[in-house]
Amino acid sequence: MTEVIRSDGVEIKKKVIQQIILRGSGDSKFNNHINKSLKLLPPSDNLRIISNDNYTLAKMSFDQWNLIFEKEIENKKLNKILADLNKSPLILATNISDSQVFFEIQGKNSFDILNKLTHFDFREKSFKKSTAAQTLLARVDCSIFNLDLKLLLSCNRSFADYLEDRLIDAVNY
Amino acid sequence: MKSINLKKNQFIQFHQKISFKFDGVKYFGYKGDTIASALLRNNINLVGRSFKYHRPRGIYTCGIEEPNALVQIISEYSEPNTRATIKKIYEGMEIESQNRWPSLENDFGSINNLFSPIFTAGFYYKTFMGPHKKFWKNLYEPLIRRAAGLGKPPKDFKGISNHIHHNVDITIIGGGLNGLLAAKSFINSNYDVLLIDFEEQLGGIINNSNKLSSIDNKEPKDWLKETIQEIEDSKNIKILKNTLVTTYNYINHLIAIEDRFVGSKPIEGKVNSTLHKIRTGHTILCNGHIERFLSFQNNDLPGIMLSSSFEKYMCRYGLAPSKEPVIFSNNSNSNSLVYGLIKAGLKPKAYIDSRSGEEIEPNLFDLIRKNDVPLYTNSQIKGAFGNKKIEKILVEDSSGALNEIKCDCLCLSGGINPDVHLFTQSKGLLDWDEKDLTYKPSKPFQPTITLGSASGQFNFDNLNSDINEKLKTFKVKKLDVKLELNTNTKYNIEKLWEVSPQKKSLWAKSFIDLQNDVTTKDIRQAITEGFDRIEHLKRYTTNSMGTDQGKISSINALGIVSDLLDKKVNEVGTTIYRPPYAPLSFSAIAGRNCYEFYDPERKSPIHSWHIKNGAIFEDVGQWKRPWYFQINKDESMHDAVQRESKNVRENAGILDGSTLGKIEIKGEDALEFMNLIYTNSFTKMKQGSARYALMLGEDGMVKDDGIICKISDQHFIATTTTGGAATVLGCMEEYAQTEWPNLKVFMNSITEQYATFNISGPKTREIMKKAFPNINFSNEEFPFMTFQFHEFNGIPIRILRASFTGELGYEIYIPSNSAPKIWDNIQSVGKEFGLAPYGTEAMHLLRAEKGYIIVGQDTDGSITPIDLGLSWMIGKSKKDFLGKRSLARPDTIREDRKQLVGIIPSNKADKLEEGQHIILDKEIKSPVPMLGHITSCYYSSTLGHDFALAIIKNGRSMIGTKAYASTSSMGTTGVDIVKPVFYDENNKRLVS
Amino acid sequence: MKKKYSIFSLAKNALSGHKDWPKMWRSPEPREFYDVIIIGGGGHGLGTAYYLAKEHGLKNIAVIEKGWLGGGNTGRNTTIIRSNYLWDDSAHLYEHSLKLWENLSSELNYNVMFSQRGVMNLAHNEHDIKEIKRRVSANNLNGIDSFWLSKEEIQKKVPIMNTDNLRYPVLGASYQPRGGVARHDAIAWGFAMRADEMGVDIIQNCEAHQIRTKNGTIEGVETSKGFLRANKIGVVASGHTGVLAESAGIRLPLQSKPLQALVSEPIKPIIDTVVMSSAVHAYVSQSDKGELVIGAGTDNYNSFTQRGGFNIIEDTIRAMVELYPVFGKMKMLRQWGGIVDICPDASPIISKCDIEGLFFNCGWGTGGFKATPGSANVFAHTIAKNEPHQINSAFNLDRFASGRLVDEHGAAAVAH
Amino acid sequence: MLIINCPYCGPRDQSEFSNGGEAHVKRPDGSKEIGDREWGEYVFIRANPKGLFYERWVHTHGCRKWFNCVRDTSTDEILVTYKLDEKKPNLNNFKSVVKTPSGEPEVGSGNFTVEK
Repeated sequence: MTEVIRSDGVEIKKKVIQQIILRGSGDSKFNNHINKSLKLLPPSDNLRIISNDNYTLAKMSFDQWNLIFEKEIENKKLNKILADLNKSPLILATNISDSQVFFEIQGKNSFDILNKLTHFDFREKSFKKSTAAQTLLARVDCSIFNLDLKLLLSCNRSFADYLEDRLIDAVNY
Repeated sequence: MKSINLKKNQFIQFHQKISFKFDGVKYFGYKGDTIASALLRNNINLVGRSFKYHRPRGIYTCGIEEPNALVQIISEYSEPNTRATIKKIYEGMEIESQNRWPSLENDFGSINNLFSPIFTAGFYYKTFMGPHKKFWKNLYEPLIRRAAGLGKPPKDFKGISNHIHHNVDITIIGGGLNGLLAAKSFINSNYDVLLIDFEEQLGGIINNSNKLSSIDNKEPKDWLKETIQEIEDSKNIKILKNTLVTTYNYINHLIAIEDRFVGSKPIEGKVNSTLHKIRTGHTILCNGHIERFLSFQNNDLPGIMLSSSFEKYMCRYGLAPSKEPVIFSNNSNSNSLVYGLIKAGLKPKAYIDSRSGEEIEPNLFDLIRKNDVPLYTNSQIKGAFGNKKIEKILVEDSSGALNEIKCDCLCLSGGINPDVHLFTQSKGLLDWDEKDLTYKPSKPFQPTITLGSASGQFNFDNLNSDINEKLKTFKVKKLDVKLELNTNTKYNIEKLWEVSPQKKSLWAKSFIDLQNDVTTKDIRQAITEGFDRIEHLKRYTTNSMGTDQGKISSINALGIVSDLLDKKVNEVGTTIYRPPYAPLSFSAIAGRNCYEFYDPERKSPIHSWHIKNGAIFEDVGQWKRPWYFQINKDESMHDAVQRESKNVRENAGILDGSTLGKIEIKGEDALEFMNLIYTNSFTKMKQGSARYALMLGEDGMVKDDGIICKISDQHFIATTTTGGAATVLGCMEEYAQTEWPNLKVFMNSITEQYATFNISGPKTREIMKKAFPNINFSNEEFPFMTFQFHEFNGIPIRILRASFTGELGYEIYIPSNSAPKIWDNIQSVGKEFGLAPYGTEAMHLLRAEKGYIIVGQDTDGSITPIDLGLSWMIGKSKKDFLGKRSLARPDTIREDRKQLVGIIPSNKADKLEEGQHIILDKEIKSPVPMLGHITSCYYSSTLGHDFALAIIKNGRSMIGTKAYASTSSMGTTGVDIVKPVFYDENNKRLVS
Repeated sequence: MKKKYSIFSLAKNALSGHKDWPKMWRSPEPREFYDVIIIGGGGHGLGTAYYLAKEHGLKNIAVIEKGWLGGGNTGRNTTIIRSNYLWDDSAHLYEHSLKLWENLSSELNYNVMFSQRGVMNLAHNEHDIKEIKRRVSANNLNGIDSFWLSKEEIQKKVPIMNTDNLRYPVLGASYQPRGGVARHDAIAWGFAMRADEMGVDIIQNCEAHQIRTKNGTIEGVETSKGFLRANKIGVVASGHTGVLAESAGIRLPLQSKPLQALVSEPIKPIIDTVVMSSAVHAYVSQSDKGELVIGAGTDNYNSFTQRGGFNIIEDTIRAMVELYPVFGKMKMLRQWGGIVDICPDASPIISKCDIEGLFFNCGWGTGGFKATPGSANVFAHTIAKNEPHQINSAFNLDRFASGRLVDEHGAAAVAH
Repeated sequence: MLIINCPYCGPRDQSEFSNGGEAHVKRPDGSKEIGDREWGEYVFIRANPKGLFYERWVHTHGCRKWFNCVRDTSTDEILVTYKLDEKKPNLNNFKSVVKTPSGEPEVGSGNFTVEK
């Protein structure tokens, strides 16, 4: 966790968060299997987030879920969860922990800053708490997770430096 | 022009003097003044020279519709074409007039006025053709270009502007009376509202005119203050001031620009303008109206201005440009100016009205009678005269007699037009109103509401009912505001577009477009020549094509044309109103998305190592890839590339291949899907093996290539070219979802999950054994084109034995976060074996020696696998794959298609050039038939001479013959056509 | 009576207050039958009628236009003229057009203001360099003037260009000295005037609704001014050609997309050549009135609204302010869109079809204006002779079945 | 900039989407015999109507899913978006704004400003 910038009403930190992509049909058999191994029933409607104290599971589209480990676990344990999920032919799990960089954004001015970089509508009525979205931020593909106290923003690692500079620039200007 | 200050004004700080320079001379204005109001205070009205005839021009309006007063702001990077009527002054400001040489007073260009009878509409289409076409390029055009253009080019400027996106339910454009009333009804409702006004203070006509005497029995100023406070306190309404909405795009998408330094010099390093990009559910247009002028002889003389502008200078800027202006009008709108003058203790020199006596409003009649102002009804001004400023006017009164009136200022009013620019940008339709003689909004196409004078309501009597009716759908509280007017008049206008000059003269000019010097005579000439459609007329005469886009005159032109053609104005139509509403700064459009942020620089996981070790980078799409490595500052690219490639042939080299695309294909039907996408057949492929594969477009042409690793029939990993990564993934997803939805298959991009290090060279095996001691790299255990999963210090890695250089090689796939450690380890282990990094240029050289193609360089979208000699990669038994059917089309099975061959210079010492063509003629006498072109060519230290790959007609059958290669100096070089492989033809080194 | 335009005719008419200039073209009501009807009153359509009358002696011709002459793409483009195309077929076609441009003003005795100030295509990466060097070599061997310019040579011709501290630095450029810009309205009005003089009926506000055929041969066209019978019909209506072809049962491989452009406020001369940059897809020249004429990219969806998204303008301008720092303090005066009809191989269709007497000239994408006289010339030949001219033989309709395409994607310098 | 209602993510700005041209075009089964002309028409020819147009979009910078859409190309008005596996919506409940056979609409083309 490194600090990117702290200014009035906004604080941005950069984190490496482990993440697994789950692909499958999303029918009840699929959901139950995940529930069995993660003790977490996947959300049913699109872009919803369900989390317990060690995982956060977001349904990004009708055949893709992102499993996010906010609390870091050792790789061995992660690989075990991965193998366990892949046991069932219904679930296709892939570890993408190294491919993305996460930014954690907090503070009352967070949305004013992000409005300088994206057209996305952050108003409460179109981006409720515990929902996710994939959109463009400063022309970079990003996933945004609207968690209760904070906002998690992730992008591919090769764009991370550029996005970090743009976030800092949006706070300064 | 003798102006007078009106100190009782809330907007101008008369106690705060400001000095500024205009054309080198120092003047004083006050805080809150625009350049125009400050110049008028100093009795300066000559501010510029017109575009074509270089006639003297003065300040004509008090707003954004200004056609004449465009100045250059020297103190701001000499920004050209700035409206003096908008730009506020600040201490030490330096301003220059435009389009005149040597000076404003005496401009050499005014000689054009002398020749003006010849320079009428479209004269340049009929001349400048003789005596020879060289004259146009070397004489006429340079002359025209130097005379044309208004301002001088600005200085280089790297500005800071930012973009702010808004998502709102309601956007109210215009903070005048109607805008404020609309905003009031939304206070604390559950609508997100944005109120935008172009001025520094909200209020519109409340501040700018004398029309209103009281609102809800309060002084307009007090009501305004209260209302603004109420709106500012409301949680759901945001106000943007100094912000002009320039563009109204489809599906309610607005662009507006905010000036962040109004009345002060922009500070370096601070944001000087903001572009607001607004997505709104509904738009409420209450941006008011614009007064239009009238055409008569010399209606362009400095000292002539619009009557509502004169009134705005009095109310808004506390300044009467003249103590006793003459007023000429054909409508009731200029009544409030008379009222304003008298209230300020002044009075008009004369009031001339084209309407008959009975039509004059009674209270205006009394006001004029009581203050014994000379009144001329049923009268018209035949002309204005004076040297560089108005000195007298010639009035033809009701009896037809001509009266000469001396005056220093003439206020005109030809009627008012609703400001329909934004409404038509929203693709709404207009309709001509025969009574009010103007175009009014009629049929909207988007959720657009127009209120007040912007909707063509020029009277105040049904203000409440109009707003309540139009806001009904929002179920907000009803309005019931009580208004009292100073000149309680119903809007009344009589048709008058033009007054013909007193005496016929070739030089008499009555202007219809002030900025582009278009006269009413030009319009008549255009119609006689057949340009009677309004769009033709505009382009032939350049009417309303200036920076003001004819805001105060384009309707007049329609009136004149409809009279000339004897057609209703609706049949004449209008030209299309194009965005932006007013010129929009390039820097604001660019925002922060330029200079260092123009495009991301995508970096591989070991980018910092490359920088520290002398890498020179090349742009490949958005990626930065090491092109070559310099061992010292003055090693040339050629030497570096020869060193790197030689080292791979003799010892071992390592390349960072992380930028290549990597796609994981998983699912029950993965095998069937892969067989459909790629040309190869993967059915009989063993698990743990890899195969080089081609992907075609449906037209049968090569689109991308890569290595396919088969983990199982349900799990493949495909690599793609760097440039092709996004398109290959996109294509796979498209076909999986739209053509073969029944196949259970999923694709994930894992490009950034793994770094990829390609190590190759004779000593690779020793290096790998030392770097990864627990892995058996023997040929038997680890054959060519197979891959294995291993764990190294707890990190899951995958090693694939493949090579693009033709040497023994391995591709190591490592989770990106752990890549730097393993890279450093391999570097240190490999040192003793002469391991060195190499870049893309050396890779291109080495693969070309082996005859391996690079998609996008050796192919250009018109090359099939057969042309490349890769027909062995086509799964003959497969029933279908992308592009299969196209491979059997007449033009694709032609024998003499262009095919891949090798080229070497007949004389080994000769050079070859990339992009040159292969021809059969020794001497080039163009046009020369070409067989094809050199796609890749390099000097090879292994071969000791230049060599190249080329795509030429009938290539394979020409192997063994001679031809010529063209050179960039139009010479030729003798070449031999050979097989496209120059090194280890039977791949001994690959498989040992 | 042949109209004569010169400084002397201007002076003579000035004395009488310019009242007795002759009408540029009559606006007759359509006759019942014509030998040839041209559908589309743009530069290509009017030029075709001109050459049919002048070079093939046909007299009974009509040009029908649904709006006003030159109101389509002729009046909306960025007026760039060049012939440095890659493939031989395209190079010969555009060179044929450039040669006609070079003495069009004197042939029409109407100044089309063709200013041969050179056209530059910038290279911003290694891939661009390879592609441009190949095109320059092909141009030279096809007899077309084309040179490779180093960065220093570019700097000399365009002093306002910042070549180095850019995200994608300028590495060099191709340059065609004979290329340049012209006044787009003038070529439409010039062709219309001279065609009218030779008896061609030019009928505006006459919209073609339905092409009528009888067992495989052309009969005529239903229009808003009634049914007009004809032996031959040439459809040259850009985006609408596909719609009309459909009415005759012919499917054309056209896709109509918005292409946007803009002009800046007029300033004194700052750039004397045309600079095109396909990597950041933005191209610029300065009109004689002093406005910078800037072309942007196409939107990626089909539309006939002659409008596009603001993001396209943003992408072009943010490249421009970096490439030319002097643009930082300049302002956009006006922004508009045209409809470019694009073929899959980004090359035009100038061809007969299965229906006897029905001919199509369309698919010009972003290359229409520069081809105006050349396209009109060879299309007139194709219609008169019922056989394509050698120059346009490759641009036939059945190349899409045989697969013998002329793939000019790179050359159009606009990413579409 | 259009607003496109992605069936999975809801209404989003057009910059998140890529266009896929005409919808409901079935790829001929490669294994069966098909003439050159017919195959050439599948590869190169797509409808290009001025008026109501069945087209495909993909939410490239979002959920990356393809979906169909009915849009009036003479005004850019999007009438409805629907999933790939849903039935082709019948259009008679959409009032056609087309006035002239060449598809010029009453209002919304932006090509003229005064009612004809």
